[in-house]
Amino acid sequence: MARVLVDVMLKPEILDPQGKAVESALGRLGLAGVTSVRQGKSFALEIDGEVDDARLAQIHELAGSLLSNPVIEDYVIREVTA
Amino acid sequence: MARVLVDVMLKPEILDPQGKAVESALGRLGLAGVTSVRQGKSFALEIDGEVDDARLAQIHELAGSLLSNPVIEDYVIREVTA
Amino acid sequence: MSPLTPARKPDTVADAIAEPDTEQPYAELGLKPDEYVRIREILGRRPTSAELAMYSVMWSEHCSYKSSKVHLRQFGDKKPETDVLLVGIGENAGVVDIGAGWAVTFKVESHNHPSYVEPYQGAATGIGGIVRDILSMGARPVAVMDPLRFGAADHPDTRRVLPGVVAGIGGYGNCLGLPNIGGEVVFDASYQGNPLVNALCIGTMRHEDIHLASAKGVGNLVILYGAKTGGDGIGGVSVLASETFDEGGPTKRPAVQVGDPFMEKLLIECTLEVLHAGLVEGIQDLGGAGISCATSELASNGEGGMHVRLDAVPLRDATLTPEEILMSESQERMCAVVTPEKVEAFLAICRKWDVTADVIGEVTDSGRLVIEWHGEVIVDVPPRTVAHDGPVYDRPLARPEWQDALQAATADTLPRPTTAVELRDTVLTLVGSPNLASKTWITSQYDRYVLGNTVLAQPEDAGMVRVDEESGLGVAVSTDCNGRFAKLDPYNGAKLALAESYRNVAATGAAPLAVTNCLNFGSPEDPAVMWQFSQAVTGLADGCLELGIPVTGGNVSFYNQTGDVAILPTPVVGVLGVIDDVALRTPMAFTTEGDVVLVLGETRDELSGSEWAHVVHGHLGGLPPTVDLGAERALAELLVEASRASLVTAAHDVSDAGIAQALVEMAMRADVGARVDLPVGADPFVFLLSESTARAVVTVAPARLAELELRAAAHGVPVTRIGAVTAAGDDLQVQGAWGESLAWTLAELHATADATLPALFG
Amino acid sequence: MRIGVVTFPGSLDDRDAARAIRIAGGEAVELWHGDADLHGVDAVVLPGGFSYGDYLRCGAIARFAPVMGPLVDAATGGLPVLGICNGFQVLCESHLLPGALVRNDHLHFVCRDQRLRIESTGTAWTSSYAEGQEIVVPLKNGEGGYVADDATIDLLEAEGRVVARYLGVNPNGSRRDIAGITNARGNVVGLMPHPEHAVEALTGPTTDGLGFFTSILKGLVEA
Ligand SMILES: Nc1ncnc2c1ncn2[C@@H]1O[C@H](COP(=O)(O)OP(=O)(O)O)[C@@H](O)[C@H]1O
Ligand SMILES: [Mg+2]
Repeated sequence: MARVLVDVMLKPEILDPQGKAVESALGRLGLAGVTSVRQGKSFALEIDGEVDDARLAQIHELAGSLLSNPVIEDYVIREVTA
Repeated sequence: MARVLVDVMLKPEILDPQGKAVESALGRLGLAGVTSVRQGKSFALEIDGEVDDARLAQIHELAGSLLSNPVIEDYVIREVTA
Repeated sequence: MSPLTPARKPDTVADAIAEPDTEQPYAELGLKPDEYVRIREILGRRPTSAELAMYSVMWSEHCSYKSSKVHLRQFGDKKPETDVLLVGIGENAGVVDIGAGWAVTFKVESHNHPSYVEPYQGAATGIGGIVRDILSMGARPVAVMDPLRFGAADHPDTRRVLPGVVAGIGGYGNCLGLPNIGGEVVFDASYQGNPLVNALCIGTMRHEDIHLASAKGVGNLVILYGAKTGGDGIGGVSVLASETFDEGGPTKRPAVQVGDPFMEKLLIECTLEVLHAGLVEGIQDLGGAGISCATSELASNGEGGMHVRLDAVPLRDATLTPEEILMSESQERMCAVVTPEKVEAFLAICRKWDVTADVIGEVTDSGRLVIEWHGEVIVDVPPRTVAHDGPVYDRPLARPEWQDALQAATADTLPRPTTAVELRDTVLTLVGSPNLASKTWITSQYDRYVLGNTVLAQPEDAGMVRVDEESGLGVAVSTDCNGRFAKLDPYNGAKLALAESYRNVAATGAAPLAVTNCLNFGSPEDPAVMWQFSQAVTGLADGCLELGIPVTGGNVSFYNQTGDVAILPTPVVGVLGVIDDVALRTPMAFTTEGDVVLVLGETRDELSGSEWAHVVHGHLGGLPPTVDLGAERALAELLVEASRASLVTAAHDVSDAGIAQALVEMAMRADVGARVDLPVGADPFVFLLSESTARAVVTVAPARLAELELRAAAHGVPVTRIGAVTAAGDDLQVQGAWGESLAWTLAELHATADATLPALFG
Repeated sequence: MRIGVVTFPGSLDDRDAARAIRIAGGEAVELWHGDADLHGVDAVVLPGGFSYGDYLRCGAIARFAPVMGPLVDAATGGLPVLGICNGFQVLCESHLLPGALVRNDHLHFVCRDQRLRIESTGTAWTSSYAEGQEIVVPLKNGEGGYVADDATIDLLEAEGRVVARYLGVNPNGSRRDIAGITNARGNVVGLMPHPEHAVEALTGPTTDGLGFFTSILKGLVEA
């Protein structure tokens, strides 16, 4: 029983309207000094059995195709816990 | 110049259609043994100056009201780096 | 990143003079050697890297129309006598007078290649771009439409592209608050590596609110407002739309442009407020070629000069080079020319809407567009040479050698159904085929109600919106093109697209008034494609002259091909019609039991290029149906007259899959059946499935039948009584097919028509 | 009778709500999100749209707009408030109504003519309907799935605070087909479908939506 956390973030050069909206809202609500907010997605996968290298390679493959859109997003596999 | 990471997840009892969709897609694409997928949001805040306790309290306040809706979501402040 | 030197120190005009022999990456920027030489001639020196950036995007096919200009001239040369045109070709969009002091502007543009690279954002920013074009005329955008073409419905990549494109159009348009009132969805293998995403927007305004893109008044200030400029889409549209994709997909992948529909909504409200407050001398949207396009077009359309401080442009990414800032296609930006004393009021309104706005320059009469970067001059050019005097190519054209063989291989020899049972199954097969099946899976993702003026929307023949809530004055728009017809005969194919669009508008009761178009073709460097293009433009120009409706604007999209295989030539034609009172519109549904069902127009044995040949036999050959614009005009006049007199209870144009499909759609619309008796002597198959033009099916109350027949006779429109509307829930019956009768239950028609798209994409 | 319609940045159906109020015989008053003043209106409509782009969560940012301060106080004090679609989401985010609205279960935006049953005529906005009356009005949303914990929903049902329910298809996965709810007092109503788009035969599928606006006007006259 393993747990895999994948974070997906817009590439730095890509406009992030959501982050922008949150940024100005935080400002209006009195949080001073916020210079940038980027909003991303996270996926928590529960997987039966253990995640060996083959499995991990497969997950990387899918994180780079299904979970993220390589044209505008980057992903990182933040955590793999047995 | 500090960096704060906030993760927002749907409460476990709330249905997550996006997670469900990803779960079945992963299955179709041949990733075996996935028992559950939950999709969440993450916010990366860049803040001028340092995040002292007062600042952090303020961020907690906003994470629990603006960044997440306590009726359906939980949040964690995953990381604060100077 | 762009191949431009991201040097800290910019390449100034002084440098260009001092170091004349510096190697320049003009080829990487898509400029041909002779084009580079011409730039050097114009300037009398080598261009700076910033100047090179501007010329390269503005002289790209997409922005300069270098391959199409010589042909597009015909739209002007053959313009019919008309007094409805308030603003013609050459501005961001044409403007048409619809009476009572109201004006309408409409235009269709392509976003084909970006939508293949990133379907959601490509399609979304396509909507955003055309909406800004309409806004920049001073109009309030009131509706959008989306003519779409994809590869084979069951191809895996169509499953990637279509849902993304639809979600993008909906995601942007819905958030903007513009009703989607129609469009097209066509599947054909030729679009596999090159889907077509065209977007049309309609805007309305009072005559006095019309604005133009010109920088008038020396000393007036140039204000850039809207989104900050980022590194996204550098050379995006212009470069991407100006090259062919290879088998492997796009060769260049410029950073994709991401749309921010919320910002665009603020931009709309903010822009209309500054315009109505009388604060604006000239206005221009930023689309392809970004600041390069806006500054050079504004300058050359005005006093002829402009001085810009590029470092005053608010940036999202501080590391951008001046070249990148000039080329960036960041979305949701506009440029306005404002007299100095009104600047504060202008900025105040921008603050109210939370829209960033900065003065970036001023209008001069120097005849030069001068751009500074932190005090150093990096651009000093005659603006016309950038905006309007780009290269013009009269490219070689040649009728493809396969054209004769294609036209010789008619559909006449294809086996046809010969029994009632076969005919029944054939019709059902067509009803469920992707091109004819219900598009609800797509259109239910679009808001058609917002703004509260939508009178007709998909699946009606044309979208119709109310313009004046007091008088009920409204407009209807339809877009059409049968690419298979255009392949068989590009000249008549373009006329057929015009005829169908014209007929669809008239069917709703609106009088056709003006035309826009989006000409989607393969590579202009292929003489066969160039021949198709010139034929289509000539056909469309001739057709518009015959019908007496002017072309008001449009867009050309070339390089729509994979490797050296071009798409079907696809001249999408949009026709706009006006109706004095939308309450008199004619919907398409059967409604009233006992109403007489009539066919207007003449049915001939015309099945080459038909939906039947395509779906049942996978066949494309022969000549398309004959075009008779005189008959189209007579039919349209009759349909408009009938709506004015509330004479018909329903009308539906006959096109793909003929009368059979028309009857099926009229029955399914409100779930009311009909009983049809095939005319004696008519071949059942030909009568039901021929695609002869200039036809419509209408229903009329028995009491008014004679009146309709009289008016039809007056217009010389043949009328055939074929049956009567039956009760809600009844079958659609056809009697007299080789002595037998056939019927389809509404349930089975729905089951067949409604299942196809969800099964493929749901 | 003066009924305010709030415009947030990104509000889209505000003009349509105002039109519906006028057709019902009331006077529509424009209220601006940045103006913390209700200008003495007798009732308020929070219209549909994508306030602040509906980025983050629908209604999450609008909830903090200056106008919401006085509005929340007034609503708590009994001022009739109708939140339509995005307005419903704002009311939930402001905790004037329980529960929340989440992404449609099928993950698509959906625009359709929706059959509804009016479950409660005891509110300020539904009094001119008949108990159990079936109506058809447009529905258009991407995040219209109503969710709340069982206890909350049971309470809503028990107290007759479910105002409208979807009939036929459940278009977004709302729990127990809930299309609209009200607060304990019955003055605040949240509704996912759009009655303001069913007030003219020419532009709507029906005129069934008019009842929401005639209800409030009738109520105000009698009050
Ligand atoms: N196929 C066409 N038919 C008529 N006018 C066209 C066509 N293609 C382009 N035009 C006109 O040429 C001008 C420039 O086109 P375009 O670059 O698409 O405008 P914009 O830069 O505003 O998008 C516009 O007035 C447009 O209407
Ligand atoms: Mg333009």
